[in-house]
Amino acid sequence: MAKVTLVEAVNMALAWEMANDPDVVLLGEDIGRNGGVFRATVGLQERFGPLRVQDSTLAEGAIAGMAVGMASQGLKPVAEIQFMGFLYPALDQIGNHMARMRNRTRGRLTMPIVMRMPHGGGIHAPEHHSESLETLLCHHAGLRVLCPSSPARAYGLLLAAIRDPDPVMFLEPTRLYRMAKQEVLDDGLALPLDRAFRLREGEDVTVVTWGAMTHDVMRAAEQLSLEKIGCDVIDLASLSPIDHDTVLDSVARTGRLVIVHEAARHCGVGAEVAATVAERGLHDLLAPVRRITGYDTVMPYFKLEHDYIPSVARIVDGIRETART
Amino acid sequence: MAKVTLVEAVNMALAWEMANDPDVVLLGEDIGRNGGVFRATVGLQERFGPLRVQDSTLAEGAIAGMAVGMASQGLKPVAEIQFMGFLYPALDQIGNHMARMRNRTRGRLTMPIVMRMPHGGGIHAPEHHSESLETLLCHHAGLRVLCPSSPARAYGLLLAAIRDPDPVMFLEPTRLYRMAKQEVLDDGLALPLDRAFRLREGEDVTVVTWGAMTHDVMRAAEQLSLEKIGCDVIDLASLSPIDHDTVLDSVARTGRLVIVHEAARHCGVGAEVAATVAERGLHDLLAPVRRITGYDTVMPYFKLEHDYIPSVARIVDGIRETART
Amino acid sequence: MKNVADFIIRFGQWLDTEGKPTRALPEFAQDPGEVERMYRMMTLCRLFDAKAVNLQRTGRLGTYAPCTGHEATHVGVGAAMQPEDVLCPVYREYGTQLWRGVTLTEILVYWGGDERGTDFAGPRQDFPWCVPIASQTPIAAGVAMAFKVRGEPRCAVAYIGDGGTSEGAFYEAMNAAGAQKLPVVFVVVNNGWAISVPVAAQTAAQTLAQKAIAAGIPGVQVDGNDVIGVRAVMEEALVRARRGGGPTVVETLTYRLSDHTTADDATRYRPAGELEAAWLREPLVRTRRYLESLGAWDDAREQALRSDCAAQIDAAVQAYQATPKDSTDAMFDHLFANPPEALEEQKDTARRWAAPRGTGH
Amino acid sequence: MKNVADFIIRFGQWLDTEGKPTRALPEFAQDPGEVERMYRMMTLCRLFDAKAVNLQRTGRLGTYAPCTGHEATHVGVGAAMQPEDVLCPVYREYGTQLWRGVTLTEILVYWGGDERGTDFAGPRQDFPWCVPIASQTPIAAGVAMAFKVRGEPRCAVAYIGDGGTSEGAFYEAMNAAGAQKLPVVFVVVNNGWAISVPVAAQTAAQTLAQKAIAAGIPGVQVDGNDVIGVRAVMEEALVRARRGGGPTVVETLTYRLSDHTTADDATRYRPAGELEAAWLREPLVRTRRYLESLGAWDDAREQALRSDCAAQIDAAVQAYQATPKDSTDAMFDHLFANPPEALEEQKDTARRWAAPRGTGH
Ligand SMILES: Cc1ncc(C[n+]2csc(CCOP(=O)(O)OP(=O)(O)O)c2C)c(N)n1
Ligand SMILES: Cc1ncc(C[n+]2csc(CCOP(=O)(O)OP(=O)(O)O)c2C)c(N)n1
Ligand SMILES: [Mg+2]
Ligand SMILES: [Mg+2]
Repeated sequence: MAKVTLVEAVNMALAWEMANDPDVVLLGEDIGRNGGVFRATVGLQERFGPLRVQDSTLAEGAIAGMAVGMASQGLKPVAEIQFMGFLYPALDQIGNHMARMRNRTRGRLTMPIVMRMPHGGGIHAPEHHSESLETLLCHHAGLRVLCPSSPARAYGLLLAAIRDPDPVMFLEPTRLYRMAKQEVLDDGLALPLDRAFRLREGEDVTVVTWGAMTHDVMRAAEQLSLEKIGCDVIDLASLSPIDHDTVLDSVARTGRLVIVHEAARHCGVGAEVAATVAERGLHDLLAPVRRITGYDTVMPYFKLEHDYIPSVARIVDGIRETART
Repeated sequence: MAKVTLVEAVNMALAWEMANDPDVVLLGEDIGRNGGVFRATVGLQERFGPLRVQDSTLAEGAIAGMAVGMASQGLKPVAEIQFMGFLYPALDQIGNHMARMRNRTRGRLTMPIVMRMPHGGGIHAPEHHSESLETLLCHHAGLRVLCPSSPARAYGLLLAAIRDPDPVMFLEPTRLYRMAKQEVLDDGLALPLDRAFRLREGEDVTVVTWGAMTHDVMRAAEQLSLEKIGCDVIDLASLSPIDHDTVLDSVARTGRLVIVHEAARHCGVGAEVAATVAERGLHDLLAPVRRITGYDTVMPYFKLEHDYIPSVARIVDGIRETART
Repeated sequence: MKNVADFIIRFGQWLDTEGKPTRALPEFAQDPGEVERMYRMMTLCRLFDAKAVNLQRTGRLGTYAPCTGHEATHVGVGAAMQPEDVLCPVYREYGTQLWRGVTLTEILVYWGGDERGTDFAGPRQDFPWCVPIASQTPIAAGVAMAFKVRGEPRCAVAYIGDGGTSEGAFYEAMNAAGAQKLPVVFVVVNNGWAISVPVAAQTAAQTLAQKAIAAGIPGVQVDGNDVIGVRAVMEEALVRARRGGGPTVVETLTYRLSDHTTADDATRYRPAGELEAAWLREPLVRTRRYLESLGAWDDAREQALRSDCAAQIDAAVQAYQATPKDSTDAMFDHLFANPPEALEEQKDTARRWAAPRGTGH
Repeated sequence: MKNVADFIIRFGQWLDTEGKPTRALPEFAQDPGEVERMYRMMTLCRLFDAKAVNLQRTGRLGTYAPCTGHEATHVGVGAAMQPEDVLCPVYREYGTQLWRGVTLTEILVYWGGDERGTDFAGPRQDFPWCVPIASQTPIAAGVAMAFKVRGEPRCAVAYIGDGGTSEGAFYEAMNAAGAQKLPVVFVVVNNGWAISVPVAAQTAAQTLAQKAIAAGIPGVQVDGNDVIGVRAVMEEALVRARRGGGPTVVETLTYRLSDHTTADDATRYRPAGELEAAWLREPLVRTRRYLESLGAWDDAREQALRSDCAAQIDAAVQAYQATPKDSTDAMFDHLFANPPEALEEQKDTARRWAAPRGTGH
């Protein structure tokens, strides 16, 4: 069993599925010869040829639109958007067609598409390269939105995403691409969709997070355990739909909820988690809900990005405050 | 004082501001000779000429991008997007430039822009003509998002939006365009930004809503008053930022919160309202928060649209349930 | 300075406004039966259009986009396509759709506000009407890419209007299709107007066919009221595409003889006389004249055709009006193959609060 | 079929790779002082580029987009513009920016990850670097529209790369500018590559200048390594635009002699020999040769210029490195003229949890 990084796990999953399903076709900017700007598709064009690993023209709208057309013919396009800040030109196709085609044709034309894209900041990248725009996708009914936080989850969820007969937005945390290696069995086994992962058990506070923040939350939980504050850490992983039951179960035990995400606070996905607990788990709450998030300002260019992204210290403090309320 | 519809109030506000500020320039599809598909700009090209009321090419991306360029030169563009479902091609300019330019140039280039667009369904329109996508805009720091629910508020808020030195997204509920007339004084007086409006006082349940749903909520409140259930109805009007204090004040009195909106539930703006109350007003809550919203499905084509849009009956029932919990 | 590239845009017409051939006609046009088939379909479109507008005016249909004036373009394109090709229409190309097997009833069900109208019994892989302007064009390129990946000799055909050519999506589609040599034809229906905006305000380009030059692909103009010409030009483009020769832009010059939709009032913006002048070039008369010149048409057949069309249309209207409103569940049932659990609860809520049946329009 | 429109794309070169005039030179090129000014700026760009790449490699700068190879294009464009024109750059056109008054320090501060680098002391109305490809082009059209509305004889100039021409935004901008006859020039810098994608994979168009034809506006190609040619062609386009003649597309043929950015490794994808061949056409040598032929340049002046540039660059690097990290407040203070109240609370939180100063890169 190989120890791999998250980006290598993505590559493994793509290779597995391409080898086993001739309908899987990759498209995107610089994904062929260059193997993608993060190297997620490295080696795949050599192995599967330029028709199955296509260097697209520089046009995200065309990439998404062509994915719609290809999917309608039964192919399973896996498209890469180079950075999430460049998702905008693809949103018309995603919102107006991909998310709706099955519904509006009453099941006649279906959209087995995966849109992969890097998510979040913290890698000292240029402007517009560090965005967390999951809300924009999550608000669209008809899409699934995933965000893995480890190589193994990236592998298993990407397989699940490609195999799912409906469109899945697959957000890959840039900060984790090469952060840590993990043993991942290349066995072609998918993880279940629509499920959160409980990463750590604790009795005092439920902490819900996803993506790169998962690692900061786990470090915070580690520190807090020294103070005898037990964190029940949930990696949401599926941002649409959300596995609310797992969150509610946990809150029923802990009575306290902290949500941590990198995206801006206003209308962030954290609001949906908080709102659902206020509806369905209110009487379990012993303390106010707390969101620890990016601010309602523009993700700063990299000199200030760590002033924006919630730090471990800020998370520790927030959880501690909630635990003590 | 004239009795006018909401769309006439929009026209009045545009005319007032154009007459008083030569920097105000309108642009959009079919807004000139045709006066806009909803007649919001009728008569304005005749009065102010084709350079100040510009029929744009059919390209929302260019409309938004040109607004950015014009604003950087000190003009005050007021752009119309013909229906909210056609906003997508403009989102790159809105998200990546309009919302950020002041910040990323440290105040050097500013964006005094208004983007007007019809919002919501209920008028038996074709597909993609009935969308409620306010979340997509609200999640972007750097924008203000307004949604008036009466002719007078449309007039006063549109003036405020045009005069504001930063970009404002102005959502006009299609269902209200011609629904009811109201006396509106054409006095050039703007309403304050960032403020909610309390439309009805009541002791039992706080009901937060905006746009066209405001009228259904008011009818529901009327019905419930016969059952001696008092609704404190708040028209949010400003969806970003949200006037949370007004909501929290009300919840502090009623102990109960119902949120009603037409947009899909998942990551709708209602989640932000609920989340904030779960954070800052939790101990005031005597009953679980309730959201009565559009479903997490695609806004149906018009035969089923009233199965989707919350009905007065559904709102009455929801509020009653919350009042009795 | 050195010339490094030059380009010519050509215009073709086969039948003039009187139905007289202006050049040698292609083989299919010499077969009266084939021309008759096209004429019959054009007539059906014209009569159906009037009925649909009437249904809307009398509150029995939603906003409707008429096709009157476009019949030669729509039928010519339909007749040139093969059944296994895939159509990506905009919203008014009924002639092509009917030719390919979409039914009048489906069209009415759709504009009656019901997604079931898009579940075509006939051309199962054709796309439904596409309201977000130009977005059908990259989709067509994608369909063509699937054909290329699978090595199938099929084509995608995307429609777009003159106004639609201003959207970047159209250009992206042409450019990607050119770069990847995809089997797709873009049919630009230049009917003079995009709602209230005339072509001259939409672009400085003197033809819309020349938009193709930006993508390095062939572009050609044809008289869009000449069904023979449209079919001839389309057949050539489709044959080339099927043989791996890549995409083409075909601009058909026609005129919107109606309002934009039933929600529009073209008298607000169209210059006096333009509509009347356009009626003199409309497509049905010249096709009929040509058929007559072949000795294949007369008043009696015209009468018979009209009553035949009327019967078809009446039957479709009846089937449409007999279609019960869809169930509330429908908006949930077709969203996902494997719906997330949470949607079940919302479906229950929706059932409980469904608007009383019998309402809706 | 009838020809209804024809188009020619022309290519111009004034100085060949040896610095020999290939045609009569414009007036400005006969003034050695003027040519020297351009050559000095090109040299500054070249030397600055090396320094910036070095700063990045040694961890003192963020990802940087080099300009080596593009100096003639960038300086030629800058020299053709008037100060009151407005530039909408992409991310590597330092030559134009420096000519217009942006400072080396501002460039470094920007790529050092700090928005303050965009608050140009010099050209106050120029746009900052634009990362979302092609999105600067509709903005430039909007700037030009403002000039038109106000009747000012000014121009907007937008850059775009060969890859960028595939984005619909570029086409929308050209088309809108053409339809509305706006004073804007689109400079397409064809440097052969868009990261790893060569032009031939980006479009089937044989030139990028012909993209203009789709918008009905003039398009012209020029040797982008010939600073005289670039300036001459740009001056013509700008004069026409200022006189109300509308937009132009100018394609400059050059080559990216560097990696795409410091985060890229071009050896992965560029065919062997291409880079070496391109170095034989690079822009500095020919300009120097031409200056020498005018008797206006020699090794001593070259040495003096180089040490002068080095001094400027060193001073800029020092100023950059002496720039303290911005305050945490900055991300709140510039978002709105009238910030919503709620933001104050977040600002306090941000202050409390700011990363320790001295970190950040
Ligand atoms: C993206 C988008 N923007 C705006 C509209 C509104 N709209 C509907 S049809 C139309 C004009 C289309 O004109 P054209 O492309 O010439 O087609 P025609 O109606 O003449 O067939 C407009 C602006 C839309 N449907 N989609
Ligand atoms: C909308 C968008 N998509 C993708 C990218 C990522 N990206 C940055 S530069 C680049 C290639 C640009 O090539 P070209 O336009 O030729 O400009 P050059 O870098 O050669 O100057 C790409 C794909 C981006 N910045 N913006
Ligand atoms: Mg048209
Ligand atoms: Mg390039």
